[in-house]
Amino acid sequence: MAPGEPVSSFDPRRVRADTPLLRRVINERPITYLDSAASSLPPRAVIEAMSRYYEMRHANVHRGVYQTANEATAIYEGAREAIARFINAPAGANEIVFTKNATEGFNLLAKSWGHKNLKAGDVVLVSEMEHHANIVPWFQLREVNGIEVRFIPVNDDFRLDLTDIESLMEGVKLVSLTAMSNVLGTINPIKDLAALAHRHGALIAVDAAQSVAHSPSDVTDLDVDFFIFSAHKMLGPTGLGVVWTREAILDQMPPFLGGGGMIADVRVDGYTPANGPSRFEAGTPPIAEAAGLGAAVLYLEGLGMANIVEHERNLTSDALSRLASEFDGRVRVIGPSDTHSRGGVISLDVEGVHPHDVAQVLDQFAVCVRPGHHCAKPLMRRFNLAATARASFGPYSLTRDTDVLIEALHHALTMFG
Amino acid sequence: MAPGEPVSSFDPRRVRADTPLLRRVINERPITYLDSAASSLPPRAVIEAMSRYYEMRHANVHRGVYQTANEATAIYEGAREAIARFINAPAGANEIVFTKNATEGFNLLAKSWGHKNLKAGDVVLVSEMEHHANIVPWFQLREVNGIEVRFIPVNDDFRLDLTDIESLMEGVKLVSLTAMSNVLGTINPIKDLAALAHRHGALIAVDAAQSVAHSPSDVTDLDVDFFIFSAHKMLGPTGLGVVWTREAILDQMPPFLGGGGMIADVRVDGYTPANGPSRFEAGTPPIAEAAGLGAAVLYLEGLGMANIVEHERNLTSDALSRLASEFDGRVRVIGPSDTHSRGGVISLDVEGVHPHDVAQVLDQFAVCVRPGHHCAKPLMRRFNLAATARASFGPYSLTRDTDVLIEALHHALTMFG
Amino acid sequence: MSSLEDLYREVILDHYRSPRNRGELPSPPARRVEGFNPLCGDEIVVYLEVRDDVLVDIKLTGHGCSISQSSSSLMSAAVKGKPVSQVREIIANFKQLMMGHEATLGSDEAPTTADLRAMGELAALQGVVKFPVRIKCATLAWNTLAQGLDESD
Amino acid sequence: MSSLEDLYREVILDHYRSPRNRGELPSPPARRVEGFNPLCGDEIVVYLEVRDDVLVDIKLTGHGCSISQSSSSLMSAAVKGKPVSQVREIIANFKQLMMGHEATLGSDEAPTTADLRAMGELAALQGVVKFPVRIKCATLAWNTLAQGLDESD
Ligand SMILES: Cc1ncc(COP(=O)(O)O)c(C=O)c1O
Ligand SMILES: Cc1ncc(COP(=O)(O)O)c(C=O)c1O
Repeated sequence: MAPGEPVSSFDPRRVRADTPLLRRVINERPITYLDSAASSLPPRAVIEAMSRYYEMRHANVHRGVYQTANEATAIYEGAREAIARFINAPAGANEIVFTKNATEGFNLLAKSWGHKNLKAGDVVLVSEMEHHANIVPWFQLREVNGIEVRFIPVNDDFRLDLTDIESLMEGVKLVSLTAMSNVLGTINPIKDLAALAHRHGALIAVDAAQSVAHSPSDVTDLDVDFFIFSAHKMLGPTGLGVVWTREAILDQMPPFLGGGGMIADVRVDGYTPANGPSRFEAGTPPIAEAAGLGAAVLYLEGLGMANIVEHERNLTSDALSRLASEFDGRVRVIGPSDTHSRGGVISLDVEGVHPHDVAQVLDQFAVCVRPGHHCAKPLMRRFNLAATARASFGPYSLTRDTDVLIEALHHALTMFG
Repeated sequence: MAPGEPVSSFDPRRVRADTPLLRRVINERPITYLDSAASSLPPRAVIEAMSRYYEMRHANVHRGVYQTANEATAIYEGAREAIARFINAPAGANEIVFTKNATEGFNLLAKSWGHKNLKAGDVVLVSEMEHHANIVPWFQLREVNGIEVRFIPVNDDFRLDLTDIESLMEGVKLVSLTAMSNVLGTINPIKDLAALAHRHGALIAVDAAQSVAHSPSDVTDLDVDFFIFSAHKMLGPTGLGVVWTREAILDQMPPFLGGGGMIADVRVDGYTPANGPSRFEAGTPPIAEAAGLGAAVLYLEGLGMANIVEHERNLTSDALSRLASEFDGRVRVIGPSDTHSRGGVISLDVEGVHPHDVAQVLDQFAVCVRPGHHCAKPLMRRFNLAATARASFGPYSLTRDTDVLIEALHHALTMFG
Repeated sequence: MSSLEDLYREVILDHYRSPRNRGELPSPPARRVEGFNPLCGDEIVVYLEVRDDVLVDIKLTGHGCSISQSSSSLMSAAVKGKPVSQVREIIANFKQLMMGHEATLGSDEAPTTADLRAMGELAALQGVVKFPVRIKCATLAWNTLAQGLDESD
Repeated sequence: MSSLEDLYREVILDHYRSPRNRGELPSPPARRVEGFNPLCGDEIVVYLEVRDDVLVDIKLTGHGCSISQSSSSLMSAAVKGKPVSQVREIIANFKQLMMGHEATLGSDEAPTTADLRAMGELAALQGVVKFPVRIKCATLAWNTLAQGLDESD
């Protein structure tokens, strides 16, 4: 079964049965998990891959000669290969660097590639809908290098305002954009923007943290230059992130963190860094986490990314239309109101009820939504909001989850009305 | 039961029974795991704490209002408290920063504290027996700041040569030393060196990666300033490291990695970092790993660190005397030959047999030892070695492990003799 | 749903819907102090006017959840016109109340019924201690006020 | 213990104990190329002298495990005095042999018995493919030699 191809057997109820946490009962109700945008729920296969690793094969990787050390190394490097396949990396596993999360990935991008290649006045073009992970590292680089960080505005229809994009591209060396907003659900036209960036002689980095588990990822087809995401948002474990970049770029990037594993040689008077992804993987890496990620990739491939897209689009479409019709305009969706180029992340502004209180009331119904600025304060300011209450879907979500969400929202409105 | 106090019930066979990996059979022999210095084997309690976390409580931490998010946050912050207790941090959990491993910890130290507080000509004093994790970050800082990295020499008896320490201290702003060498097993007199450093107006950082699971850690009593280690060497999981430092120092350290979770505010024109440990924990942290580390601390406290010290000292003493008597000098220990101030890390130089081949032959006996430079190339150069074959003990080790090691070493000598 | 009603008592919802002492004071003479909860984005501005060691006036602006808003409103009603020393006492008592969760786990500092009665309407916030993440919401205004008083010393 | 003896065949131990073509060549005229395995610290220096497209002489120094040492010794014996084109062929064949592990998993490039016979003593290194971490040891000298030939082009 090729990754990304629909299989008729996709059944969210089976995914649900595979996911131990969904059996949790809270306040005498079964859990309604609507916070996959913050972190997804791993299936049993992922949890067991890690337990089995610790029970049977745990050892430090590299340099080991004995059996379990070889097995641990094979698991770790196997995860690299699985990820390379999953995102269709043109030169395979040699282009995959493991970090601790997507955020470290953006720091690696800014502090290694950016520090070397950008100088005062060079522009990094981000957007108003970026997560702090794709903003703060650039601000930090600005303090050091004097680069300019420029923001693509977001329209009132919650999409990038690309009217002036040609003039915004002036002086841009890197475009760094989210593939899908973790607040609005908006999916950005990355392929077009990659072509645009390249036409202007710039590179493009993609924040795939939100998109990677909810649509097929093909870095070759998108023709992008960096692709960064976290394992814990794709049914995998915490403690592991991924940076993909072209081999030719990776080879030219200076080291970032220093220590064991990233060197070719160390003398008392200096050191020589290693080649390949290891140069960026100082210290004992997240080995068990790689075992988990490898299993998560297999699981997602088994479901079929195209099936997931279709399933989540149906859920989103149903939820958006019911949210629009049920509440007489008292519940506003902060994001595109149709399912064209948008994913299953639904931010809500509930009239007269603060998002914190929305989430609190929903918790009594065992509904898990996240209140807050979602690490996107510039976007919040853009829409004059302090926070939203965000519901988001995963492959295990069902229309029933939306039912409970709506029931609980009614209760919140009554309570504070 | 107070941490560090011996309990009469300590029984390595029980620890063994608690450790699933030790049931592994390789080449028709039960595994003889002698590589705890590279990574320790987690007991079932640690593995299950993580599985249970994923099955019952997984959610992203902070900002969540719903039940499982609260539970996940409590687990994560609970691990911080457990560690603070375990190392006796004077101001508690507020002094504990979680990183991805000890190596990231040293990078945080060099790139945040060091970058701010050290200038050209200032000296960081390390030793010839340091792990690359405590060398390369200083070399990297030297490239940026022009600091001097000075090495305390190592004597022929495998201990720090402190004869000229007073003159070595000239210009030193930070002493950064390993508590226990991961090659020699040598335990350094940290408490004395802390007093010395402070007398010279310098701070002292301790690489506790090797010592933390093999002796009681008391940062208050040692009177040190930084204490850095990894969870995976103390029966905990991969993907998690710890930096302790005094609250007053932490408060003055500038941010390191930028992103979500480490900010107080982000505007399109700049950002304000958060206070406390969060300032250094950008992005989704290693939550499940913290659950594992919390369980590891409980487990170690249950065994009693003083019991572990005694047990491993007995094993080491027995192994050293048998290695000395059995091989007619053909097996040389690269490290102190008595158990005074040395731990259970035993590096071997086997006459006529390259460490790689030693490890390979030993693997046939299911004996796990590590060949290589152990990320301590300056030390290897000092003793004119390319590599050693290193055996190391854990709380689950038994004299039987030494029996098999010796049997296998005889085989290697015969084979290559 | 009993615990939810524990949190959102009528008094709290009332102060949320109709906050007391909302607005600004000219500063100077009033002092202006900002409080901020980075985790949820709640912001509060406290204006306080102290004359002859008496908190003669207090006003509040800002935005936040029902707990932070009602807590600040309840606070303003409780402290307005009181001598500063007594305001400090009320702040201390309130903080004690918010620590109830830990206090009841084995210390003798749990608030007694008499204590609670002395707090008047403020006691309505007692339910917050069962929701540890919300304690920061409830204490935001109080910490900001305390900071304002300290700055004036 | 059969697989251990698979790895450490007599030929290998013999070349390890008595390495052929050990030493240095004056350079120039010889070319001097260094090889390095950062993972285990093995180092090798290959001296090669090419005249009229023939590898007229080769010498080796360095240190490493029995596999890397015997492989370099076996290599030197196999290539010395051969035309460069043939040396390249031997290198390619050897690399093929080292990929045997993957090759036998479903491709048709596994070495045949005829291939192996053609390799002579070198075939003794075939056991290495069952120990994937040691493949780098076996190929170190070969990669260094290939690099030396390339640099001369
Ligand atoms: C003494 C010492 N310091 C630092 C480290 C680095 O630890 P990690 O690889 O977990 O970052 C190690 C372990 O390899 C070590 O033995
Ligand atoms: C769009 C986006 N980018 C980046 C991140 C950061 O991911 P992590 O916290 O795993 O580093 C997130 C998740 O919070 C996100 O939603």
